[in-house]
Amino acid sequence: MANMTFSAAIDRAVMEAMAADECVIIMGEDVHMLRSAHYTRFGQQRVFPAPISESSFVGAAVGAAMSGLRPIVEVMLVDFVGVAMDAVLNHMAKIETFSGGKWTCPLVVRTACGGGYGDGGQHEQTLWGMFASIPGLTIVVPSNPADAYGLMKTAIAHDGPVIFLEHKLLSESWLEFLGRLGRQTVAFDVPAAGAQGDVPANMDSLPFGQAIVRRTGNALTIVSLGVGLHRALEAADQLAEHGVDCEVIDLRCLQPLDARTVIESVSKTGRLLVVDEDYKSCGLSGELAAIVLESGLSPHYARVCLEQTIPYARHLEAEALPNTQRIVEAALRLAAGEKQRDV
Amino acid sequence: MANMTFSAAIDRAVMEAMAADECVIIMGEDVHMLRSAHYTRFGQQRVFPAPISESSFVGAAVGAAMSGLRPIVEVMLVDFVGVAMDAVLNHMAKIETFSGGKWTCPLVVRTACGGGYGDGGQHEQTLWGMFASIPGLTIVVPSNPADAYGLMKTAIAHDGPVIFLEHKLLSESWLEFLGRLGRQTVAFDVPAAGAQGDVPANMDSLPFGQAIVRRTGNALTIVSLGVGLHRALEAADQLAEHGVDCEVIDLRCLQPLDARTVIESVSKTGRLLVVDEDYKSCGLSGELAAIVLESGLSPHYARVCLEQTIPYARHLEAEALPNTQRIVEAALRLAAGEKQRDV
Amino acid sequence: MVELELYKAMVRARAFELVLAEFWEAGAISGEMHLGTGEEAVAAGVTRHLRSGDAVSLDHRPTPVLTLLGVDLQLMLAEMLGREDGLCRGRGGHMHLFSKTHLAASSGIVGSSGPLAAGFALTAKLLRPGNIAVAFFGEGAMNQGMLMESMNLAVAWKLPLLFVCKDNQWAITTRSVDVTAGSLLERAAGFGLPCQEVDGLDVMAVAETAGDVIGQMRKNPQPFFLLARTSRLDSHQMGDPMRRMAQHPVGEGGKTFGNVTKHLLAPRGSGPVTRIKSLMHLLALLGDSRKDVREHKTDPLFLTRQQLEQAGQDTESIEQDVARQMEQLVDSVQVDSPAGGAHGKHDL
Amino acid sequence: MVELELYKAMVRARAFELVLAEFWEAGAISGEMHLGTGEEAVAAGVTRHLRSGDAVSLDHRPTPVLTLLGVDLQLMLAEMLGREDGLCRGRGGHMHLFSKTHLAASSGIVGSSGPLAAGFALTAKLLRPGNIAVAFFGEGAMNQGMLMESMNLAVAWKLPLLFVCKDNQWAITTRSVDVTAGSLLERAAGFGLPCQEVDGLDVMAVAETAGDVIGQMRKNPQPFFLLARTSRLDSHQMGDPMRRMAQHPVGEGGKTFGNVTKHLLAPRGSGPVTRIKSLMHLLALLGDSRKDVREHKTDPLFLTRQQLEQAGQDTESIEQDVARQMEQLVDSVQVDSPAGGAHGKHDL
Ligand SMILES: Cc1ncc(C[n+]2csc(CCOP(=O)(O)OP(=O)(O)O)c2C)c(N)n1
Ligand SMILES: Cc1ncc(C[n+]2csc(CCOP(=O)(O)OP(=O)(O)O)c2C)c(N)n1
Ligand SMILES: [Mg+2]
Ligand SMILES: [Mg+2]
Repeated sequence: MANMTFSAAIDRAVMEAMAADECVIIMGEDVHMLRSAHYTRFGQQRVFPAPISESSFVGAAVGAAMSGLRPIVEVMLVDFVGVAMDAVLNHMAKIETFSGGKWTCPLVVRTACGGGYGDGGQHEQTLWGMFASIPGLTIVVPSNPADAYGLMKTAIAHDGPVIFLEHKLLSESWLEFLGRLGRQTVAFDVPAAGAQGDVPANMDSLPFGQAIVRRTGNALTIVSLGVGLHRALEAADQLAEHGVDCEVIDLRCLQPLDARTVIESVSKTGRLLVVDEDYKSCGLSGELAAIVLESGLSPHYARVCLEQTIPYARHLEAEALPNTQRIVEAALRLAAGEKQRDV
Repeated sequence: MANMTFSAAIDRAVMEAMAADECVIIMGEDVHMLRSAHYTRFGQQRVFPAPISESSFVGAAVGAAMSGLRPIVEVMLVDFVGVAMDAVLNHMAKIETFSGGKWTCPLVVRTACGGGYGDGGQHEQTLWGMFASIPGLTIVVPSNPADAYGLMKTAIAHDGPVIFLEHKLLSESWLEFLGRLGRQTVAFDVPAAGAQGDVPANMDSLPFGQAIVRRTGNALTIVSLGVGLHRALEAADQLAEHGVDCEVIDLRCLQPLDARTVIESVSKTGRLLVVDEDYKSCGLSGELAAIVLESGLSPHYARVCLEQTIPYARHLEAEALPNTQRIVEAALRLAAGEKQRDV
Repeated sequence: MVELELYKAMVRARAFELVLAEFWEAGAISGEMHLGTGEEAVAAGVTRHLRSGDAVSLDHRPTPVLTLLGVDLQLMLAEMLGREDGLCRGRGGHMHLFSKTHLAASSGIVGSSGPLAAGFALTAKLLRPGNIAVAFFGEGAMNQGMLMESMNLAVAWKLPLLFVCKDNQWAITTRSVDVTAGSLLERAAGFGLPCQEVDGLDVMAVAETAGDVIGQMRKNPQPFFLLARTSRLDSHQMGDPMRRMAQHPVGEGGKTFGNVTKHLLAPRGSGPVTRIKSLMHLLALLGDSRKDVREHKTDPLFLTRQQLEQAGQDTESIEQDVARQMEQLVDSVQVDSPAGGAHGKHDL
Repeated sequence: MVELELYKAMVRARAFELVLAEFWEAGAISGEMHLGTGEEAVAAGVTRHLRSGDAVSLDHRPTPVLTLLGVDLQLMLAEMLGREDGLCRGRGGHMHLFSKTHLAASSGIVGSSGPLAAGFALTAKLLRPGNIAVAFFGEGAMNQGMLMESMNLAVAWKLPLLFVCKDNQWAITTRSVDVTAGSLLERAAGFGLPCQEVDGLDVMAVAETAGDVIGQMRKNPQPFFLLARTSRLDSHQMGDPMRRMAQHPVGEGGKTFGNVTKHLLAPRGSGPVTRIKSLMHLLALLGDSRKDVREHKTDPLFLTRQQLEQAGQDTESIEQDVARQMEQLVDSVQVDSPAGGAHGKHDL
């Protein structure tokens, strides 16, 4: 058992995978510094600092993966995947189908996402819903060090493309690099249990597609992931004081999505609240609505999502992102509605 | 009143807008040929054939729009927006917010989408759900010539960015250019009422965000758009024979989305079937589920969507895309469930 | 004897293209069909120097190179017929032919062969020293950012990547020179790429240059840019309007211009000079498009055959031999239903 | 007298950057802060020749140019404080400063100033002949596909677009030369762009070249590529590890290397030569990063002041004058709460 930060847990999973398999390589901008430990240990034959050319080096990662390497390709912020979307949408996601299942593409796109440190709307998006809409991709969004470690291990071992999203508010190194930058004068609402925690010594990989119930309750199911999960847990504590007993589910993966855990919980509580830091429209929050409806449930439903381009001003940003207050209010409204109509 | 093809209706709307306002320009690959009529009439000062450089010419359209022009920028197939996604995601959609509402970006991205002619998974996507997830964009998907004409007029006059999706199976010129190519030996399942139709002489623009009920019924609401709408109408005819009386709604826009029309219908029928040619996960079909649940309804729900990378083989393609048979089967299953549980 | 071998390779590649054309015309192959007719000399000249472990990335005209790499023709044809026993189980189709055995992949996204080959080359460098990767693409793709980026990447990372630009001067209906600034060689050289131009209609010239370059790359991993003039004998794609226009100038030409002339005189618009200029441009393009098809001098097969015949070589037996193979290939395939017809069973 | 005016412009730009640094340090400005210190000569030399109707697109260091274009400093500062009365009502922030009045836009996506300016230039050409557009970007951005594409586009479409590459040799922690192949001038020239290199620390040199070039562009719309060496006086961004390392080599250096040395000897990995090579590379980068900050000779302000003083000009009064203006600016702004504190009211 070791206690470590979220970013250290990911770095460790990568480190171990690189030590175990010389086909695992890292490529991306500034990786000699960002992953200086890996760079020192494995050198320039395994860690490739790239030019600011995402569309070609993400595309190159696809080719590298197809021909025998297992690249971890880093796109600093997920927002920048915009310039490399073709490699994601039209190549890595489709190789396996196009080749009739005969050729796979084992790579990990490691990228930082999320807001809450005042960097503005072009640098704080999450975009996981966009990726999850594309068949052929695995989408991972861990909420704590142990999950991050286990899911990164699985991602590197997986024979298909994985988008691994590292939330900046959980990732000490990214938050330090983009938000705090040595200042003592700024504060961020960092979920402590997500940013630092124990990683069991015997832990290896964690299977994809397994959501986990972080808190049990009977009145209402909150489904979330990443930082939103911690906001939801905080809200659940407050809601308990209001007599609303929440069950809180951490999805961990958007694709494959663990519908069963969600359905089981909602069939018990009759109420579903989705807390999603990604854009509201045509995303994860809707997908969960569809999944429960398809399963024959008809819960009371609400969602707390991002509904606009993230504004720069920190007070506006705090309102735009799903915050505890918005979650509590939405949950109270949901709880006030009559209990589930029928199942 | 004039009877014309879907593509001719769009071309006419563009032609009229260009004649009325010299700020309206066209840019894109091969537009001298694809829009040869516009090119002949307005010349090289208004119609700009572009290199195969989508990320720069779509980005240039943003700059052109911000500085006084009203560009219609053509990306041949929506699949190719992958290489220009940054301009869409991080620029055109965000300028208005970033500038505090002081600067707008009046442009139309005109792009062909959709499958059904055997061109494979990198050329037949629709991706409208992906665009609709991005705040700041208007997303238009017409299903017939009159709507296409009216919505294109509105799009060109609109002061923000509009993604205008032209389904290839409705668009005679694209289908001819990509699918038939002069052959008499291939057949496509073209919805006649969508590919050709009357455009009222006095018609001008058609407001965004107005869905329309194409067929009234009491047993089940089918919501669709584009080619899916026609498949749904065909299915509804068959379903009527089975005694299932369907209401069929044509969304026409994904953003803004006319929730009211959908909710009104579903509150009547208690059953919602979404027919969406876009990917199933985290897309429009889920969004509609969320919208009805949010409104307090709890309908029986199902969806017929694209669930995989589109396979090349025409018989596999036909199964992968929402087809009439799949719609009928899903509707029959829905109809067999008990009537709406409560409202 | 090398020449005859190369010629045979070209004849074989051409023959397969023509088989595809036939099936496509018959409606048994769906979608767009971009033939590689006119590129055979480049395909033959380069692939002759490739060996096991080398990787190639291809664009929307993948078949000549795949044919010459030795990918099973029957598997490819079955793939394009959309059959379960096809190369990619009918999932990929003409623009997405993949053979893992040959480390060969294709894509319909213009320019994407650059980044893909950069990845192939990286693997070669790290895991299979001495192997190389080749990216094939058209001159139109030279304007796609990801391809340019990959040129920089290949030089910066010293990748054994051969960029082969097949310059047929056209991108669909666009004369590439009209939208491409500077010269392609200077553009590539601007990335620090060693470059060479070669006559892509002359298979021996291609083979010689490619041999030299690839030999060097195997010893000392670094990229190279080869610019090869080719031709587009069957227009952009089977059955496209310019191809039809070239075949039936009057009928198709008239049809294409009905729309245009109507608007030549429409009120409101540009002045007459601009309009005439546009019209002349369109007419010139349609005229130009007929050249490649009509003139033997742009056909690499014709040129090579001429050279060989002048040298007293027997080319006829090669042609007959390949023709027979193709007949067998066609005979062995039964098409139950055209692509556009009923979507019934597709068995062998 | 032109020199003094230019110097004043530079002093003003620098002063505003330092005001921002102060507010940022105090926690009143959030997120990343990329100062433009070291770029003032380029900003001053180019903007001096711009006039109403010209448009500029900027990267993540937008403030010097905006300051010199005459954008209200108070509005900009208020914007960065996230206030409703800011330039963009607090929605944009430091990397997304927009002034429609000045036709000036910025973006945090590296390379995106190229396409945007191409659009600006197209409008200028069509609607405002004689006007031009300018794209500012760093040498790191030269590897971004969309920027390269826009160079081709600008030449092909004959756009009045001045590309200004501010070559400070760094992209975050990367020496750009390590990942950039060929020479930047040759790369630009490869697109058929007329090019010129200029000492970007010498404001008169920049102003002269820019004046000539822009004058020509107004008469005859076509693009131009200006390569200007600049420096990065405050590292990549305020407070980044390399900046801290430069300021406190021992403390920060030690911290940075704790992690690294631990893995220098870890079992399984590369051989010792490779490891030492990596370590040396990192050490060299950290060492290099201190140069710009410490050496006056890389500071355009210092250099210009020296030149002027040698010519007997009075630079002091300019400095004092600007300093007073900045004090007033700072005084006029009340910061109720730092960006990281309570999200309370933000009134003037
Ligand atoms: C990114 C992208 N943009 C546009 C297209 C449409 N397209 C297909 S082929 C082609 C022309 C390619 O020209 P070139 O690279 O010269 O190859 P050629 O067809 O001449 O062999 C275009 C524009 C595409 N497939 N991908
Ligand atoms: C597309 C994209 N990739 C990566 C980044 C992260 N990033 C921000 S600034 C920067 C370095 C830019 O270098 P350069 O263009 O030389 O400008 P400089 O910072 O040196 O002024 C990088 C990589 C980004 N903002 N956008
Ligand atoms: Mg070409
Ligand atoms: Mg730089």
